[in-house]
Amino acid sequence: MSDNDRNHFEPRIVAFFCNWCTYTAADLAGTARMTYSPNVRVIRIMCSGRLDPQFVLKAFREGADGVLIGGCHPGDCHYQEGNYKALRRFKLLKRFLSQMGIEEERIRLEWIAASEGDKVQKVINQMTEQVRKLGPLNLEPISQMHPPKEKNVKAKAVAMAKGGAS
Amino acid sequence: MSTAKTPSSNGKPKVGVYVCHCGINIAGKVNVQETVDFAGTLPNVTVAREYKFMCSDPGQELIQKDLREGLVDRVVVASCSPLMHEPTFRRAMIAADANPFLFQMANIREHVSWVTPDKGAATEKSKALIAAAVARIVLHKPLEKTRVPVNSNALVVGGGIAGIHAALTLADAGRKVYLVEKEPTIGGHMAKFDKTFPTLDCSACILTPKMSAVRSHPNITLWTYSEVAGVEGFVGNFNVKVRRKPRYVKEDLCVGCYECVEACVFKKGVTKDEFNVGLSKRRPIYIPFPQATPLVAVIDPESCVQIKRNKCKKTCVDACERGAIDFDQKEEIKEVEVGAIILATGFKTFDARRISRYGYGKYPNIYTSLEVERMVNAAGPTGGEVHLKNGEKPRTVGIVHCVGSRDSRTNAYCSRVCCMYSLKLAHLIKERTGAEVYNFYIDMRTPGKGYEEFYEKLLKENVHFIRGRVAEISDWATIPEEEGKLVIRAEDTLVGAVRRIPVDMVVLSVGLEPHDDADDVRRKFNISCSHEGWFLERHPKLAPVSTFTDGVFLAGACQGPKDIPDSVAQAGAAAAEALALIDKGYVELEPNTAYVQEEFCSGCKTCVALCPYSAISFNVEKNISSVNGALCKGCGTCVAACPSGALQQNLFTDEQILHEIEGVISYV
Amino acid sequence: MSKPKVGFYWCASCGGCDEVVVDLGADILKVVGAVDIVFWPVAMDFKRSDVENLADGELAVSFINGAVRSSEQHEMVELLRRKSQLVVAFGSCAHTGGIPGLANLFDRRAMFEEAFFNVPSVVNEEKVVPLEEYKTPQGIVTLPNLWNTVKTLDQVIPVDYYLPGCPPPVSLVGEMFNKIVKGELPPRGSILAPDIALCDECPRKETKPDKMSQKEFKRPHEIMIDPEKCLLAQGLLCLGPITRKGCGAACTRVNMPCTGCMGPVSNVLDYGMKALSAVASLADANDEEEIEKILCKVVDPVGTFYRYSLPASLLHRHYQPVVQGEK
Amino acid sequence: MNKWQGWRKIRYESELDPDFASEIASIPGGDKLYSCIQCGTCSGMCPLSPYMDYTPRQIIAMIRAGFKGEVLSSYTTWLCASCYSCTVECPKEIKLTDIMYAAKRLAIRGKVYPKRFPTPVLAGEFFKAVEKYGRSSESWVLVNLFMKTNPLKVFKQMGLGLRLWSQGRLSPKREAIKRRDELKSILKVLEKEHMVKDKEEMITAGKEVV
Amino acid sequence: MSYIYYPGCSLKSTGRAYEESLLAVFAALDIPLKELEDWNCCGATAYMSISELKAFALSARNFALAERQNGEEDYAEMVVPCAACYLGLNKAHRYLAEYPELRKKIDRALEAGGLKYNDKVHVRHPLDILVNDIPAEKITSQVKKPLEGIKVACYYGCQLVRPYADFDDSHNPQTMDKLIKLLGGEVVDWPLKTRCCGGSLTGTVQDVGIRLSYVLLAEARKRGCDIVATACPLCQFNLECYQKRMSNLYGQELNLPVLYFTQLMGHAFGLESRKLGLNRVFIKPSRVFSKKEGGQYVNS
Repeated sequence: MSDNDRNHFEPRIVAFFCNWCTYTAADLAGTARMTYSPNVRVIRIMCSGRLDPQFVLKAFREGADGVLIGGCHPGDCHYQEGNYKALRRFKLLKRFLSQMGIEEERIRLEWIAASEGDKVQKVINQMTEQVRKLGPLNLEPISQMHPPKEKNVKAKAVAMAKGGAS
Repeated sequence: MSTAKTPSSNGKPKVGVYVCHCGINIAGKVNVQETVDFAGTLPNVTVAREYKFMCSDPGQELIQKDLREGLVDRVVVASCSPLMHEPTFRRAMIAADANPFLFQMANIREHVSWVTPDKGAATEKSKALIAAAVARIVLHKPLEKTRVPVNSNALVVGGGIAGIHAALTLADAGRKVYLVEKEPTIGGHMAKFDKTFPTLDCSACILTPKMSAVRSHPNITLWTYSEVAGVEGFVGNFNVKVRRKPRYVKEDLCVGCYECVEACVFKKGVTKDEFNVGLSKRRPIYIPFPQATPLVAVIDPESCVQIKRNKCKKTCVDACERGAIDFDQKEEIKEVEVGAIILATGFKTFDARRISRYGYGKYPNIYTSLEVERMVNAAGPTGGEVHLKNGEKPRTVGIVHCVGSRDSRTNAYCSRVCCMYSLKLAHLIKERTGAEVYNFYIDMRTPGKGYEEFYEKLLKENVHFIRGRVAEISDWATIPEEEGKLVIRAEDTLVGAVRRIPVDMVVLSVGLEPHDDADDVRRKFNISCSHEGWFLERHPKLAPVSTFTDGVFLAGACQGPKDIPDSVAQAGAAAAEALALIDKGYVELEPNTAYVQEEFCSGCKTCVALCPYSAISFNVEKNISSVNGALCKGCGTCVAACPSGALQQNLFTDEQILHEIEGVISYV
Repeated sequence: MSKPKVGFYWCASCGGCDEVVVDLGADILKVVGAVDIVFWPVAMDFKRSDVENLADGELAVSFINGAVRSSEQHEMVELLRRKSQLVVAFGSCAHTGGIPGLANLFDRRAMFEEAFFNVPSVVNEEKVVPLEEYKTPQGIVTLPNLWNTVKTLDQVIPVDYYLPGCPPPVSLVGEMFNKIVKGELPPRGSILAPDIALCDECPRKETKPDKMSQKEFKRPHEIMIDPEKCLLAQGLLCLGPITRKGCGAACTRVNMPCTGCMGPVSNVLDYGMKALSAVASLADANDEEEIEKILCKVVDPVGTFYRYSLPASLLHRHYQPVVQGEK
Repeated sequence: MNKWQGWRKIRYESELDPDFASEIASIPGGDKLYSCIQCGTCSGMCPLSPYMDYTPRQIIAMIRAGFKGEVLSSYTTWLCASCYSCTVECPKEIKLTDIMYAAKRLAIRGKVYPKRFPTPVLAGEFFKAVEKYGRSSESWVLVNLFMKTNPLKVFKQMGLGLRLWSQGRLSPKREAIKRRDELKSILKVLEKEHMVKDKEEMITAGKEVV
Repeated sequence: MSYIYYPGCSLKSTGRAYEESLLAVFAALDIPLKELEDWNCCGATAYMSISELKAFALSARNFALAERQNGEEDYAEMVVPCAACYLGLNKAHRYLAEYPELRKKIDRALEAGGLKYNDKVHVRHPLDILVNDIPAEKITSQVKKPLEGIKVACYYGCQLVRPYADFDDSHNPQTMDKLIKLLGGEVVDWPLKTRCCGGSLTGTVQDVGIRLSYVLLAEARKRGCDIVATACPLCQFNLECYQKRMSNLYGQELNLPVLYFTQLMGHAFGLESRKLGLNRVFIKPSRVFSKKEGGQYVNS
């Protein structure tokens, strides 16, 4: 999959789908055996409002060529307004990315209801083709990070212990 | 074959990966062996196995054995969607004395094998999803579900046959039921029918006893002429506001004696009678029909002179000896607590005006099936007589099937009941008038007990069946025999020729559609709709009466077109599901709630206003935010916003998701 | 016993970090009393050979400020790393790239063009640009190579401690010296500042309303700033909630919104993204157009959210696709 | 047609063309063809179906079953007046009119259309005129049509023609556009391309994909 | 707003009266029309039977020319009176937007001719414009001789409202009815508004084609119509020019004037009949007009 040759470029797209609408719609697409391109890998979150913009950059940094975010249609959020909050962050994120020179087709927010299996298929196919046209996202590697992992280990350990207890 | 390593004992996580074949559902596309071998190479994985059906008992035992023997302490199952089997495997974890949240699913069926044409690509994608699950599960922590008690009352919305049946079932089981109906009476569409197919038993005879049972049941609170105004809370603990529209007649005083109706200053009907679908007119004060439940008069504010212009002799008030009429009645909001909700809001019929080539609304003798239902009803506007606008009996009648159905421009689906009710109407019309009856159909659909036999009966009654969808209905006569008639043009597809059939009367068998306000209703109850606008069930086969919102169930045609037997069966099922929920006494909430890591919270308050459930409050003493776990529903919006990462969400911590991202990309 | 030897060095920076050492005031005497400063090009006349002549590890601590963006700086920090037991990334630039790091929005060619041709005050008719090597009759003159990308110190050499801030607050500097002298340093890799956001010590914290959401963001010149009230609640883009405390709320005390020089707290992976997420979350609108309207007041997202940390961000720099086969 | 003529009313699978349906379906939106439920709305709406040898519905069924010879040589397609009533009313949104065009074009390319039938001739004359001049001159198209199909008719139509001429509604003048070269170069690009693909083109197109 | 006028081949020959009356009426209403420079055939029915691709290319060239002529304006509003051209162009407009494969080919072809199409064209029928763009008062204010008492059969024909037009119902359209009512005429309920007149079959397969036209007229007669209003040059031609042949074939004297709706408008506006091409019709409407107007109308 690391073959980045222009002619045989297979884009890697990370998708964040909300549990109630888009993830369910993707399940429906499966149940209905709607085939689509295999380039998108879905990470389930409970609500598109959980999407932290850090995740998007993390995905790009790890080698994703595109990021797709799926949430419920406006007014349909299982958590009332989470999708609107996703939209707020997405709007600003998109502007930020274009300022950083990253093509706007590499990130996409779609409202897909639980019944719209066909839309999952359509959006994934479209996005795969769009990103394929753009070619791979070759970020400049961050040469070294020193010290690599030791940093703040202790603080994080504390944080995790706390979280588990609640 | 499986790769099992010796259990490590240095305190590092021991992850077991179990890949399911799901028969050939997965194995037909994904190279299971290759994914298992791959999983075995991932960090922290101590066991990687495969099995034909992981969700089966032996499959679960495979996991449980590894857990008990200490080979693994956390589990990844690569199989179907977590929405399908996550509860199954979590139960298996519990049975093996493991914490159910040290578990993660990789969805390689719905998201991979069923949607990926290429085998190689499917295998690679499966590996990526497994790698992601393994990467995140290392960070999973044991969690506990919280238990919340369930209110034992139930709410049923809609008083048609489905709602009535569900309410009675729950009430008979000893539960308190609130039945809310937006019309002035319960009964729904069924109350309008004359006979029911295929048995031809009288609709009123079987329905009215159930209606009065509702009225008299000590456990049922019936609110007609009312609508649900808002729903708050969650499974087991809903808080529902019901808006009771003023009927200007005191329900507890009125005995339904009709004196007020007779006394109304209008001696004749002035407004289209809703119950007779516009075939007759009613007065401003009225009782929908003699068996209306509750048998209480209602005043229509749109046509009552007193209410509209405040000047009327108010003869109705004088006529009512019990003093039940009250022009000062105001809208009332009732608030109730319930544990479960059943939606049985039904359907509306297709508006035949939308198909202009059928001439409904233009030519006088074209009726919809519901209008004919009223016409053939002995209690209806014509006393059961079928006649034309000029009072004559029709000698030829054409029944047009699939009006608005099976057409991608209107409703693409089959409305499921029209074939059968068309047969019923054909029979009744022939019985009442002796007319020649022509049925124009695309396909005859009679799958039901006694249905095909009914079709055969009609064939023997010499009703004509023409296989062809009607192209056009007009008064365009081309030969003398057609003069003054309605001409139906259709291809007789079995003959292969176009036919023109002159008739006196046309019945349009209109399809079923979701109510206009279905979208508002579903928003209120936070459930989904299918493309067509029907309420969406949780699973078409395995959870046909549940919705994606726990505690909200579906009954009858609001979920999709249904005939009476199916509606009643589904209503019973919904009532049983609601009872199962209520009788358990408590619900367990997913522990995916947000929590504050206090030492990192600077008290910036970014999160407080973001929570739609007011679960976050500001602790003035500590000067930091705190989350009320009982109110938190686990969306994680606050977590995404928290500027110092002090807020985290169980099962979806930043770390876990970041690891998942690494996993999904870095391996393979 | 001889006093431990320490060195100071500056890379791409403004000199403010060196200045802050002097700002210790009388306390500097204690420092000088406790250690031997053997290298400090800004303050005293040392030569590179002075460092080269030290034994490996002979320096107890090197305090390096500034981002790394040239071959010379690279050589120097590697040299200091070799000679030092501990390296402290001193100040925002060394820590997260700092203001010089904003150069990562451009590439080297664009910067040269700007600096040597386009700036209005420059008169350069012959289009002279500095070359790395130039032959003169006297011999070859060389200049260090300027990198296309600015890097943080830890992207170049291993770093033991970080002292954030632009410049680091005097109090934290003093505290650090104390800890070094007493040998009470926390685990390696630590950031030598409290791990909690600025709001915690901001004097305006009490004035925060419960609902922090905003219908409109404002820029400081657009309003009369209330000197008491939470700046964010006034609609100003104060990054206090995202930024590590330790400065004593120096800016917000004087009516200036925090711009984030102290960097993120340890739970945050990418400062700018977290800032972006928090700020966008405050936009009080659900309608797409209205959201746009509110957020358009964030005029320069990169400059706002990554003023001090672009090189440390996950994207690292403005995107320049690395084209395959074009070497 | 009353006399029994011994027609064989059976079709063997080997006589049929299984690819015919996909040829027709290669037009834009053509895949709707497969959704036909044989309801007959098209035939019922069609003002010309009484005159057709197969009703439009039957044509669809025959296309799907592979009755290529029968469809391409039938009069049905050439009787289609393109009134689009079938297309508008089809509940499955099948573009029947487009399918009729597709069949016509395949018939012309395969030279299996009813030769002396006037509609294909008219189409051909019209096509030639536009190809050459960019516009059609109704008088010339009609004259050529009658000359080619039934020269006697020219005289039959003469009276009408003269009346029209006297009212200025018909003129022997050739209508033409100014930039004929521009049009020619546009059309030339499409010379070898067709919207409905025949079997060989389908195979080559398939090869491109693989 | 100004409109670009696409006449099509018929409006320059058999349908000249349509063009004349259309221009006269639009001028009276002060709506500027500019003829599309160097327009070509739209690629209609007969052409499509041979090569659909080229037919689309023909339409596309017209679009590209319209855009060029329109200059910087947002959308070129292209007025197409001929029903066949209207359908052909509208179909091309729709298909070029919907089918990228097709679009690619057409773009390539246009490029060879040095042209480019940017989707900045709206295809409009005069009926659409008169009813939806022009306020009703503007039309009524022009009416000098209302069509009082004249029973009109509004004949839209098939291709005008099907299947790509969205300004009216495809089975029971209303725009022309509205217009005739504004002119004071009486609209007769007539179920054959959109039934095909036979199109070019009247010329090719005459026994079928002429019968199709005949049933329309026979029904109009039966319903007491005085006059048939059309919006298509071919319909007008078929319904009018073959009436004599119909009388011979079916033994019924029809003698029913068939006018373009624009001619009726022009007449009601009191425009000179020569300007409306009323001199070019076989069956003179003067009988109908003069009857209703007490003989005031002077036949030209």
